Amino acid sequence: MIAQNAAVLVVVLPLLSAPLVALIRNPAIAGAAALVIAALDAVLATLLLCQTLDGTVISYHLGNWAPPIGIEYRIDLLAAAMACLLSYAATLVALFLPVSLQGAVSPGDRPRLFAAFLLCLAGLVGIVVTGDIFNVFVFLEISSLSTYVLIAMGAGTDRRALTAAFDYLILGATGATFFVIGIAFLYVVTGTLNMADLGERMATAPKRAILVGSSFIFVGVALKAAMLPLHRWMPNAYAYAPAAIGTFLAMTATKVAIYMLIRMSDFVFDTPGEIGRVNFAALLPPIGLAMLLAGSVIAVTTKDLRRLLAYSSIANLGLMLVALGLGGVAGIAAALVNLFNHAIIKGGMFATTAAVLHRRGSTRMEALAGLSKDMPVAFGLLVLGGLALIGVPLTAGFVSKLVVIKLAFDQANWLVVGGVLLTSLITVAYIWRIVEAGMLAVPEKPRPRRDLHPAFILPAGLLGAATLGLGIWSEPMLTLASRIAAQMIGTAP
Amino acid sequence: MSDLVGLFPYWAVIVLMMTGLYIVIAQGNLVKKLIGLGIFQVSVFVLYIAIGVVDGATPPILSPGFNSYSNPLPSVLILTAIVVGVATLAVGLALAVRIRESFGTIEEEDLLPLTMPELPPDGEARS
Amino acid sequence: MTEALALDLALLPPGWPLVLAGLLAGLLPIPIAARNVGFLGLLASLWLMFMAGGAPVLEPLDAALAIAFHLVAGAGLMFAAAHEDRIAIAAGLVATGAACAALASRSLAGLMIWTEVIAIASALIVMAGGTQAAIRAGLAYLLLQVLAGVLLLVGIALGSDGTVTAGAFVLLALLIKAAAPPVHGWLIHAYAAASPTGSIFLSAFATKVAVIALARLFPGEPALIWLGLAMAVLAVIPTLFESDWRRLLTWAVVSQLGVMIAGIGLGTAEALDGVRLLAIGHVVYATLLFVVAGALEMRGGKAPAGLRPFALLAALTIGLPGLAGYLGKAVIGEALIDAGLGWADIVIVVVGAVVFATAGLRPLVEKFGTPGGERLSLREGAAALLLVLAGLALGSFGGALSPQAEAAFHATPLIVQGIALAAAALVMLTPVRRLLRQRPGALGALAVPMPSWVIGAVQGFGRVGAALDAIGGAAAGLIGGGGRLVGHAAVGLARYVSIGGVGDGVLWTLTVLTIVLIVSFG
Amino acid sequence: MTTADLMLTAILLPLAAALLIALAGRSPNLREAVTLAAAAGLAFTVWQLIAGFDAGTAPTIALAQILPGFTLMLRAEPIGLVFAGVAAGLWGLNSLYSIGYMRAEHAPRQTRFYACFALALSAAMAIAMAGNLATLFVAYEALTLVTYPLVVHWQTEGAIAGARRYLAYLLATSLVPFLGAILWTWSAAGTLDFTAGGILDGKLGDGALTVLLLLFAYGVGKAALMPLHGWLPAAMVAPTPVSALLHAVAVVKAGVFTLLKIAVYIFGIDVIGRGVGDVLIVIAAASVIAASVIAMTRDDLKARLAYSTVAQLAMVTLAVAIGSPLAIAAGILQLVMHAFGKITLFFGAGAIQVATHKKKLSEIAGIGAKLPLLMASFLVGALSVAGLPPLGGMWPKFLLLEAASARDLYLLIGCLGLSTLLTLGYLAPIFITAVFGKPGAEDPHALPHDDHGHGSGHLPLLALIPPVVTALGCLVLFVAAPAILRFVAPAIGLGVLP
Repeated sequence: MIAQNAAVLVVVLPLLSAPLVALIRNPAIAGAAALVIAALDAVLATLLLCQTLDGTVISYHLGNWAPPIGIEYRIDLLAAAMACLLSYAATLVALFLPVSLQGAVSPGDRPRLFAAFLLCLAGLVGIVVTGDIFNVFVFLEISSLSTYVLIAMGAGTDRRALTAAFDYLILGATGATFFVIGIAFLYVVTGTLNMADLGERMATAPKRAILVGSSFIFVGVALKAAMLPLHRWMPNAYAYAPAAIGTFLAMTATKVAIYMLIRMSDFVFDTPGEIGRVNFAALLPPIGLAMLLAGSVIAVTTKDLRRLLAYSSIANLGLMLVALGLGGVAGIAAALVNLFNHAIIKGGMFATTAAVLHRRGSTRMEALAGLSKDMPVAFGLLVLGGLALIGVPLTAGFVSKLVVIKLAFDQANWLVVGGVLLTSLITVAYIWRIVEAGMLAVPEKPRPRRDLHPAFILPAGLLGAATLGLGIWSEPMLTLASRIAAQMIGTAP
Repeated sequence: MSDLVGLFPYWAVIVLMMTGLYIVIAQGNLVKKLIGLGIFQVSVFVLYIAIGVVDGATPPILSPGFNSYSNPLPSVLILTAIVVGVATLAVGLALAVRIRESFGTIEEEDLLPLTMPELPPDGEARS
Repeated sequence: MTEALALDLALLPPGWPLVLAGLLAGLLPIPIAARNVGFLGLLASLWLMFMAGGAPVLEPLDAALAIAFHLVAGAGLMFAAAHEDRIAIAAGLVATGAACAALASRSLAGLMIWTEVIAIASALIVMAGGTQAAIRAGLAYLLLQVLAGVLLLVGIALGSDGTVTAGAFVLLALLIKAAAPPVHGWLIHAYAAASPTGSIFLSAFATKVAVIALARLFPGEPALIWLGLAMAVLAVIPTLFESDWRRLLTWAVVSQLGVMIAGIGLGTAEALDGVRLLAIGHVVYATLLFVVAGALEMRGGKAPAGLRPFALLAALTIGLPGLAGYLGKAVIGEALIDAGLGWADIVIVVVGAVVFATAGLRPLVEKFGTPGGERLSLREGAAALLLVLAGLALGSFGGALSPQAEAAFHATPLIVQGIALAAAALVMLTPVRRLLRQRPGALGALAVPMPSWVIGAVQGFGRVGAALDAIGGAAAGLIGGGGRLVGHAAVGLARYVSIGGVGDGVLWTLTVLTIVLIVSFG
Repeated sequence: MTTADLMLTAILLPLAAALLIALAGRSPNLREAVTLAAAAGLAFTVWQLIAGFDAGTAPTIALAQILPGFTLMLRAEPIGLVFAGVAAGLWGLNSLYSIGYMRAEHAPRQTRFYACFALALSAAMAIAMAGNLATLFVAYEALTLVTYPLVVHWQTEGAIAGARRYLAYLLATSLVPFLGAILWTWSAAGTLDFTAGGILDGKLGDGALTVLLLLFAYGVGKAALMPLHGWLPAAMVAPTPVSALLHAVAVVKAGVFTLLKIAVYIFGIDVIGRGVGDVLIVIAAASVIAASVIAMTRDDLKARLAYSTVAQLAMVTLAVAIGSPLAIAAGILQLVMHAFGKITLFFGAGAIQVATHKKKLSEIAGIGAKLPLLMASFLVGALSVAGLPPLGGMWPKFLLLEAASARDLYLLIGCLGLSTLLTLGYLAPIFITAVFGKPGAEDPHALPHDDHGHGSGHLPLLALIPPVVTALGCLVLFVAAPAILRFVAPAIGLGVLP
């Protein structure tokens, strides 16, 4: 029974359990409950992945209303993979969330934080799972609202979390509203909200309305994906949120937006030059390269490690958009490889940063002095993640960079080749700031050797191992991505 | 002229949307920004309702003797959108209160220098 | 070439015990042991070369020259007294061994390798002089010799695919090594700057190997006759005015080399044998003169009692028939006459006489005025005696070495030589010699190229390097500055887009919307 | 042990040693013993590989597949084995020297030093035995990263700045031009495997091939071709044993070795020979002369040796660019000879610094008298680097001359001759000032009575033996050069030499 209803349970479980967790008085129990629920969710997601691995698409009709009237949960390989990513990330973060909150959030507020955390997870998984475009908007709002609350909870260590949350709220709400306007236009000319159905009807629908609708949707999603001019909210959100939440956001928030771009790419934005669709090939590579450059350049000048990682995430998002812009099965596959690899690499680095913050109370560059002596494992993981971001061979980063450049070479797109290679130099610059701050700077007073808190070891270690493992044996990741891409393009409705 | 009258709701949407966005962009006070945001979201509600209207049809409540009803779906969607709008407003106002407590002001010009990224972190640390 | 070289290396060259001895002598800190090791090396090398049976590696004349090298090395070892001569002894032994190996090598490549070893060892001997001038002369010597080595290398490389220019390169290289003008200056400065012991070693093999190589490779080049004669005459003039005995002797060495080159230029069998005989003779009497001059110089010009007879014998060995110097020159003279170049023979005889007068007689008369130097040590006496006996042996038994030698004992050459020697004696032993005013370093300007030129040329490149470095630095600064500028601009732009009020964010959203619409509509 | 096992042990042995060294951090003697044992083991393994090598049965070991077509693969071939032999052979000596040097200088963090050294050797072995350009690139990057802690060893302000430049140059050149060139080759030729005769012939036009060759020449930053040579002088901030590693044992050797392999197995020698390499000939020749000339202006001994290395490496690039089997043979020999010659010079410079704490040419007048054996080996090293006959260094220069004359490049012959003189111009003064110079000409208190008071002219034996051994190596190599030629000839199209 569980197996058939896994599609809806994966959303309902965290959604319903969130209020219950909020009611628990004792923060420790609430933390444990959050971990259990996240873990269960991960199991459900894995179940879904197994069912869809062989290409079958699960279609779950909410309330037995048949599509296109009723809301349909369509789970293909992409949805299942994303659900796994989200729930695994949540589980890993839940492992060290309680420990990481000590000294940052007052015990009384913690149960509510765990509830918001579960709500956010439910919203994100909902976006990934649903097949109805308005339903995407609803889940988008659920996850966004809970994210604003989570970020605001960072006020314990840095009061700027409040303004960061407020800015994100204004921009997020505007973006969501743009998204809804877009849906309105599409609904008016096609009469349906089911994404699969929408794809078929758009071919025959009047072009201009479709184009305006697509543009509105693109801007809405672009804001959520922190595309260049609209990325203003992201660095503050990642840097001032509680460290564990920052880790969760880094692994999931913008990734879901990229998922939305991919999901709607076959009906809202399509092959270049076709009237009525947003011209991906013309838009995304330039924006992507600009993000690569801007993100890397500012990362070199930031004073705080978490802001540095945030801007580095902008750069990596740019790489995904470039891949998406190159288009075709290979383009989407490359984007997906980048998406999953970057989630793992950046997740590992943020988790390690959380551990450092837990021990040292600050993640400013000066505070990292002497890290290689008293927290060698943490320093090692940071360096490993850094090397992956640079794209040094035998790390996952190398694979993701290589896939994009090879694709650009095959399409003889020299702008992308040159851009990606040159910006990886700037990456070297800001990664080596971390190494020099950690290894070479001399601390005022030598600290006793107290490495990562045990709670952090499993998540950070696991992600670090994945960074290395996927770098050496990248075959599973590549086949998954190419199979998803083939399913996307091949069976587009 | 007649279609101008017919398009009246859409003009209203555009006017509301622009005023809402203008308030968000131009106003420095955080609460006023939230109000602007509310107006912007209301414009979307009007847009959806306007789409659903069928000339000469009765509101979509089943009642004998009427056979043409205007489209119920946009109205239903907007119910959800209204709930979302209210929730966003609530969270926004709560944040505004907390910012007022922490920073002592909710004017953006005063807040900007206090929240520059270069400043060292100083939180309301609670054990 | 690699095959010939491989063959050469297959069997150990004759001089290897000497080279080994030299290396050991150089590295052992105690001077006494260095000399004994040297003697051991000498004996072993001689025994190996002649007594160990097996086909003699060298033909008779070359063997004689090898023996002469060994004698000189022996004299050098005996003469060397003080501790700081250790480098000179070691390098001298290595150079002597290398010279014998060079004589034995069949391939041009083998010759090149061993001449380079001689060059390096000789440079070390010169620098062992210790004075700043010695170092500069040594470095200039090394640079010129290496230049010659490189030209030789190029010649061999070109030669391997048979182009005609290969021969020119090889000839040029050997002429540089044989101190032919206009590149003879290095020899003057090097021998003058070296320590007395060093000069003994240097006088033997440095140029002789080059001359023998020329004789083997380029017999009968007409241009060499003129070059040789010019070199002989040009080099003998400064000897008239030079007062410092050692510099005078170096000029004499260069003029005798000229005679040999002239002989090679003639190219007939008689001339070539004459060249080899003169080479052997010159090795002996030049070294004898350097020993006597060295002994005098060691005592600050105050002549010890026992030195004057050796000085007399040294002077006689230069030209007296029956002693070392006369035989080779006479044979070359006869060869020239047979080839119809009678006047050239006269030139050679006159040059010989002038050398006899200036290098032998005049110092004998003028330099031994102030007695009182501490007694001639047994070792110095033995060294001089060894060389005198060698000269005597060569003079009398020279005929056995080559059939051509008996030409020297015909009536005409003997008479002509007698008259020339008498005239020279007449000039030098009477006050007429005072007409030729002497001063140290006379006509020094002729000793071109000066060490400062050679080193200056190489250091000139250093200045080019400094300029290049400056340009490189400036370019790097420029690029760096430009890079920083672009960096700051990029950061400024990126911060402008990223930091600011939320209103700007919404404004940006609208701008993006318009851009997307335009691009999609376009 | 089959060839495959030998190859794997060659790579894994130093790796295991690094681990053991890290663990044995507490007791220095045990740690040093591990290094020396590993060095001996590696030398023995590589020797067995060379002795037992037979082109026909050379196995290929597939390790991992990063991307379809971009796989990690090992394959032994003559040029690789020569490089492996040099690196393995000199590691032992370098370790001996390091022990002497680091203890005399009371250096901190020696465990990290020896561990990174071992890792560097493992990376060098992997480069030597790479079966395709992908594996070579991976090992090449590993070598860069592993040598960074060595260069930044003293962790002073100067060391950090120098190491930063070192890393910036090497990562910048390898991440942009080198990776770009590899991917371009992969995309054009479809494969990255090293195959005799090259894989690019006919795949790209001659113009594109010339650009690709330049991309490779500048991409392989470790070959230090001017003007991207800045990292070599900057790396002089490292302790001398590291400079010896950089210059002679592994790093720059890996650079020029990569160029040789690319020339022989990716482009194909005759493809370069038909004019693709001409631009590179001009650049390399100019680089030889310019680097030698700048070397003369440097007062600091190690900086002077650094520029000398830039010049000598440019000769290998020259050999690659001439593109004839003879030239490639010259390149391989230069790789070997320069390793032995230059490591002797660095050992000498380091020993002078240990004994007299002097680094500048102007300061070392007259110290030679107390260190005769060291000075003799320094002289031998200098003459070998200059390429004078009694020493191994003569062979590569001579073969280069022969290759140049075969292609009638007379200007090049002039350059090579001039470079020999220039090399003497900047190396001879060091020997002459040290041995014949008058001490006390500048600083009144003559021979260095340095402040630590542990005596002047005192040189630990461990720091004296290696230079002497490598100097003898130069002499032996003079005779052994034809043997190396015979070993490498079949692989580079020279047929079987007698």
